[in-house]
Amino acid sequence: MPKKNMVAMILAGGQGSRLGVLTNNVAKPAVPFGSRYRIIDFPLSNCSNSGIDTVGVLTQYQPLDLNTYVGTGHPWDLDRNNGGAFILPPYQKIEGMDWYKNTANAIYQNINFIDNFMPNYVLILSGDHIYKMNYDLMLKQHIEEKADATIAVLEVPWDEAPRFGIMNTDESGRNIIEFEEKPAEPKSNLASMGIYIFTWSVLRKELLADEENPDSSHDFGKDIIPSMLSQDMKLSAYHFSGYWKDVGTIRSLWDANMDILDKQDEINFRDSAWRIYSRNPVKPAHYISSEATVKNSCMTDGCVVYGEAEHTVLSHSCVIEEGAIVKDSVLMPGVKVRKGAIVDKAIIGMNTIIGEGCKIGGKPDPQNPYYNKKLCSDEIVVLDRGLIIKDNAVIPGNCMVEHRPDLTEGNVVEDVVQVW
Amino acid sequence: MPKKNMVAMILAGGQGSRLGVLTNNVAKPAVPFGSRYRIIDFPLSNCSNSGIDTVGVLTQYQPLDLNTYVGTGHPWDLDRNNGGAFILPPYQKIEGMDWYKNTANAIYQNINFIDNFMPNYVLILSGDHIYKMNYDLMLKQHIEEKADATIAVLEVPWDEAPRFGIMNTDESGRNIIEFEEKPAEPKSNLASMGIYIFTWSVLRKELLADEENPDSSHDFGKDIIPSMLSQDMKLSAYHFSGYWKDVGTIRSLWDANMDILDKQDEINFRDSAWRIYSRNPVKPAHYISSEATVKNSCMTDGCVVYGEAEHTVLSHSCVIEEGAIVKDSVLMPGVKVRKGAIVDKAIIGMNTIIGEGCKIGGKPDPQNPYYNKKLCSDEIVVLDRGLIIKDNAVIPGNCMVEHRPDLTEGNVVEDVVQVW
Amino acid sequence: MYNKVIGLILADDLAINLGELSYSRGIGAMPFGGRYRLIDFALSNFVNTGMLTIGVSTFLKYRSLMDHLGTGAAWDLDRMNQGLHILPPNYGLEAHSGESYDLTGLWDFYRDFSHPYIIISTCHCVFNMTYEDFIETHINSGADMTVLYNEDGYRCGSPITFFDIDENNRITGVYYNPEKPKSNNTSVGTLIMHRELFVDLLSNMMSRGIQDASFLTFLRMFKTYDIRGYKFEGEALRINSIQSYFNETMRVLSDPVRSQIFYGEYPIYTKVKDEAPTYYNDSCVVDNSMISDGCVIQGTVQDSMLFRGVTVSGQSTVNNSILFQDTFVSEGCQLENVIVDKNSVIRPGTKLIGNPNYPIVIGKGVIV
Amino acid sequence: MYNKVIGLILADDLAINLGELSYSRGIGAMPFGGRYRLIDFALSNFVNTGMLTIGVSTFLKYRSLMDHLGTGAAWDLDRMNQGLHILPPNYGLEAHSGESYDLTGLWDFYRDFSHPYIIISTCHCVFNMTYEDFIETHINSGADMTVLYNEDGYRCGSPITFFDIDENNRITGVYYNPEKPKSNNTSVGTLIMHRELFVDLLSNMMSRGIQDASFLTFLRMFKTYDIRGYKFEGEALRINSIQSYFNETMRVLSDPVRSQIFYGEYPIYTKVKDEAPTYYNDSCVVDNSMISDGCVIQGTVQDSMLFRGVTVSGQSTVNNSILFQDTFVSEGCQLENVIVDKNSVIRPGTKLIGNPNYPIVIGKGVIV
Repeated sequence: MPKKNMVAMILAGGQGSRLGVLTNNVAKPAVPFGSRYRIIDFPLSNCSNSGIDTVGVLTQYQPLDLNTYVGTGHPWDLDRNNGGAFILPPYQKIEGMDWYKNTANAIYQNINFIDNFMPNYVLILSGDHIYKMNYDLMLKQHIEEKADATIAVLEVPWDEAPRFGIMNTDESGRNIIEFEEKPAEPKSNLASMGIYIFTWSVLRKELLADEENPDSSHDFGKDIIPSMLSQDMKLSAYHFSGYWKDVGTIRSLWDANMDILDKQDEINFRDSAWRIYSRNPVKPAHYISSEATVKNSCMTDGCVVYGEAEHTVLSHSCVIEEGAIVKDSVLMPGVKVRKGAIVDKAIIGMNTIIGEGCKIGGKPDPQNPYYNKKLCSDEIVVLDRGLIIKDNAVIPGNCMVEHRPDLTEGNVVEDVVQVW
Repeated sequence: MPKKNMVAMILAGGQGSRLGVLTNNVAKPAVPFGSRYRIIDFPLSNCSNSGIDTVGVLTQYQPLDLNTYVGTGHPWDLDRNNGGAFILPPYQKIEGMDWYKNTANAIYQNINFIDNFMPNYVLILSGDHIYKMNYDLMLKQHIEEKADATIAVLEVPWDEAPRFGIMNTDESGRNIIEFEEKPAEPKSNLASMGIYIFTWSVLRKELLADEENPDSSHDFGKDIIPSMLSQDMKLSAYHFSGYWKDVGTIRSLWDANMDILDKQDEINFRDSAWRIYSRNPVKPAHYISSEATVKNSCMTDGCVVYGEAEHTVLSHSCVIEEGAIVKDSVLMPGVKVRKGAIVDKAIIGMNTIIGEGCKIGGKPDPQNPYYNKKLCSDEIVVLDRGLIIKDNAVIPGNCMVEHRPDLTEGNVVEDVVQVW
Repeated sequence: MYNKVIGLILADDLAINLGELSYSRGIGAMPFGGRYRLIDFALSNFVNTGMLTIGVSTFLKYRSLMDHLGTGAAWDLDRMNQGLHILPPNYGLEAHSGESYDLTGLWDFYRDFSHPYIIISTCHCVFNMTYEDFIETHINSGADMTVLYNEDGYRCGSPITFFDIDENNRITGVYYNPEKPKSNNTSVGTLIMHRELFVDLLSNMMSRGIQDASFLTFLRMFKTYDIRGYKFEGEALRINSIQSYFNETMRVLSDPVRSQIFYGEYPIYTKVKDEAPTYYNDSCVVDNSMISDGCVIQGTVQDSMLFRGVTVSGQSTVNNSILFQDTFVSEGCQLENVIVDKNSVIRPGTKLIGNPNYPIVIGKGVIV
Repeated sequence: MYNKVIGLILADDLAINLGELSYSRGIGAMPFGGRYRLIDFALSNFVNTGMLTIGVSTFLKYRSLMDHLGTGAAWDLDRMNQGLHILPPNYGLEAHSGESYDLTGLWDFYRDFSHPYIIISTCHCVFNMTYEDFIETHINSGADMTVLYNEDGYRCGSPITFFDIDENNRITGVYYNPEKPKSNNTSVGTLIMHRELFVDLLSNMMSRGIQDASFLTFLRMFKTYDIRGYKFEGEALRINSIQSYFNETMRVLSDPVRSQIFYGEYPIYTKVKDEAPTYYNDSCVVDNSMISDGCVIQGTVQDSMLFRGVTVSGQSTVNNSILFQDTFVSEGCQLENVIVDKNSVIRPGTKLIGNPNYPIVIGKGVIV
């Protein structure tokens, strides 16, 4: 294998439990997003556009969809003879076997993989952020600053800072002197974006030491970065100022989808200099009938609209039948909304069918068997993939619906269909 | 995903411990074989030639080489849009996580994968056999016989039968009535080749039942087949008569390599109607100098021979320097034999360098620190990959050499080099 | 079918003139239906029948076709032994002008396969079907060739081929652009015969110095060979002039034609390109239109077909029109009965109103 | 280099005549060195320099070249935006004969990229180098063009181009096949210039009705433009006749030429084919030969180059010869100073003895 200057490792993560039923059967990075994409399209496209051609995707949770989706990386131009996209599951070694215990441990278990490319630098990414970033510029700063690690940071509103990992810098704003995880009283509003460049020789040593440390939780933010700070290593802050969103919760996933309608100029999928690539099936151009109304919405191939779509994101092959109204919602691929149904502020999983006359959304009802305050907020309804919802069913806001054969009263699911 | 008539599942297995150092860093199916191939080329090429275009490769031990080697399956024409080659590691599900416990359990954990293709039949293969077989003919018999399972069997010499899983049939020779694992007094000499076709609906039920059975070891031979027999299901024997070799031991791996020199007509790599495909790097044509002698040997691109090769299999990029003699040996890719060294009956791992004047092989010496009677027999020497053997080192027969920093006296390894 | 029937697509046709639209492309590479090229339909019908070895014969401006087809991966035809083969004319041979299919090249390619049958398909008929029953019928009939036809004759413009068919489905007459057609039976541009017969026919033509062969050449052999007709019952769109290109596009917008062509049991494959999703703003109005990915719709679009990346700005109206890839319609325009080739820009306030029987054609990359 | 320098390979050359060997292929598709085609060397030099956008201009019998290059995956050039582009002549244009590089097509292709430099390479010189220093030197010199040369002039046959070079490395004279060359400096068929200059030169030629351009066309501009020479110090094999093809193959068998060409710092890429390993039996004798995969050696092979799948049966001797893919040498043959094109069969007991200065050439698929 030829030497690479920088190798990227995407932490595609374990179960994204805060997305509830949406990650029952798929890893979070494989969740559909923004009409034509999946979440992992963003880091993969960023890598490709930044000239990084060797990308490891670390995954151990429900990897089938993700594996199939990433494949050899062809859609992102990552099917290279020397390098390319690699799916890296945990595996048995001669010394035994181990699941990935945490972010740093996952990289630790793949030291051999990285060593094969003899890189100078390693880029660590998350698989659940929506943003466009040129990692090559970040690397330039890393080299210029002769840093041991460079961490991408974003200015967040001061009142939101306590929700993030905060980087405190010296007066230059470039040198990180302290890291605080979700500080109650933040000293800075520079949030870590979970994007790291490490000089590989430095990180390699840190990972070996961290693995030996019985008190470590083997996390980049909680263990590796503080350890490097304590050794007075040079940690540089790379300031990023574009659109960035963590889509780890139902609310933030809904927000980010709506942003592609409301903040088009910020996300800008039409920038031919920084395209977001994706793998999509061949479907006919979408069709909008004479009776249909489409406002402030986006859709892609294979959709057919006879009803009304307003402020809604439709993925491929969605159908809205006559008289149906879909508002403020996200339809994942293949969703069908039957005649006269009303869908208001919902995220609907792949291939789910909403029966005729259904009423989805609206004022929450804590008595509803599907009511789920823990994961759903702001009246957002979430439906699992592959459900057939009974005609005229009513599902109020803040419900999360999955197939529950135990329910007799209030069960709105007629049947389930196979999805791939 | 479109429906497939038959899906193949290759059990690429756990650690092939009987191959010792040869599988320290790679899964057994990824071990180089026969100059241009890796073991897994045989089941993959058989699938491709039999018209099977959907193949799952189940692996949990050191999968990196294997993953990289199989990739999307392009060399075997298995990079299909609907179907193709899939690497299937164990993974976390919402109910928890589990390593593959045994052959049947590995298939059990991938029931969803198989269901996606809605196959009528499933073909179960091992990743460690050298043979050429048309699975389509086997399927035809399975369908004609209306069998629940069809098992490929091979007539072995009666005195070897106690080493195999033996299928006892009725007088027609086609219906299996009993299975005996390594019987001391075999009633038949029909050995199971570890190749099964199951009607998927039948196997699916059996796997679910087997998983519930706390006494089961979740093995096809030990549990699934006996269970099906006990239920009076129809198990058909498919008689195979070509070349077939299990390469699970050092001795059998050496034998099979020598067979490609001595039994060329039986293995026949030149049959254009049944090609064995492989993934190979681009190297120049090999070169044989004026001083060289090459007898009853085979080699491939990138080799350079100044010395002597007799009854030897050279993989790509091997070098035999002036005055060196290599006999009855298997050189894996990139092996270099320096000036004046003598190599007699050895299997040498990738990129290992034999120093000048070394003497490898010959009469065993049980006092030698590398002497390994458990795995090595018949005076075969095995060297790990990536070793640099000291000049003039002597390594007698039945030794297995790996990097052992603990050895002071008798240590023949000067250094190790990175291999990929 | 994969080892039983081999395919041949005739990607060009000098008889079909699409004016400005065919300046830079042959008929096979002609965009159609928002995101396809005409060849996609012929190719997908083959692939959906399970045929894996397909030759594409070309002679006209085939670079855009080569770019489109690539290795055939989009059709799952990037195979080791089988797969897609582009057969450009062999200009090295002095005998060949490059103005027609290269018979030597075809003969060379097809003689070495072992498939017993060959289906030859042109590109100018758009339909969605699989050929199992067609093949079966041909084999059972014992005929030398079988040709696909339907009864759309009277509604189609020229160039067009009519047949007389007797009660045994045998072709008894072939008429090319007849003034007064005697029947309504017209070819759908697809026929099947023994591969060996095809190779023999080519060899025979070459030996007589004939360098020019078209689909019609084979049909005209009806006196020597037993050629049967097989009636195709579905919708077929015949593209043989700008007017028919326009009419058939309008017809495919509405059901049942739209569903039959695009949403049949099997998909029509084409090369997928990366585009953003199409965005509809608050004030847009869209009626009975097919719209591809990457568009931005701020104005009014009615009864129209929009290809990838088209922008229709505010206060603009697009009616009964076909806009190719990356057309930019500025603000305050009015387009009616217009076909705009790709990369063109319609300047603010432009009014272009054609007649449905004489649509206006705007060339590639033009600024109007 | 990937966004700094774009590549152009001129895959054909009407001036080079390899007789029977070039009957079915242009110079770029000519097999060389056991498993390569000549174009592999030009292409690999580009790829090893890190260039990712490469056009291959062709006009002669390019089907075998297209088959060989495919999507460019073997060279890792199957890229989305960059990658390998085959540029066959645009026969749709009346102006173009198909007998030379299509200037309109080249102009059309190269004007839209943003790479500041272009390297133009022919295919008939075999060498293994990367162009970093060549590019650097060109940029620093401020010259309009820089051309690669070495001092092999006196030992090379024609067609050949000689230069006069002054003390500033500037080209002051260009001579094509001169009777009495005044210097030993000869072109290695590779030059660099600004991409914009290249596009301007093409545009200028086209406007003057010139449809024909070759590598030499640019060198001959040395009076108008500042053209410098860059001396290549390594081994370069010049293939411009059957004799030189034979001689250079013999030369590449031995070190140091073999190591420099095939075992340089970077590999020469080519399309990999599936073959069995080569088998040597008990009685074979092999001396100073390069042998590819899939061969069976039972006889004697000396000072020879064997391509893939060659069989040399027992009691046969092959000396100083080049056997192309799948040559079958039966028992008891004697071959000396022979070039056998692919798929040929040498019948038992055949004796073919050429002269090292006039090797015998056996055509493709012949049974002797």
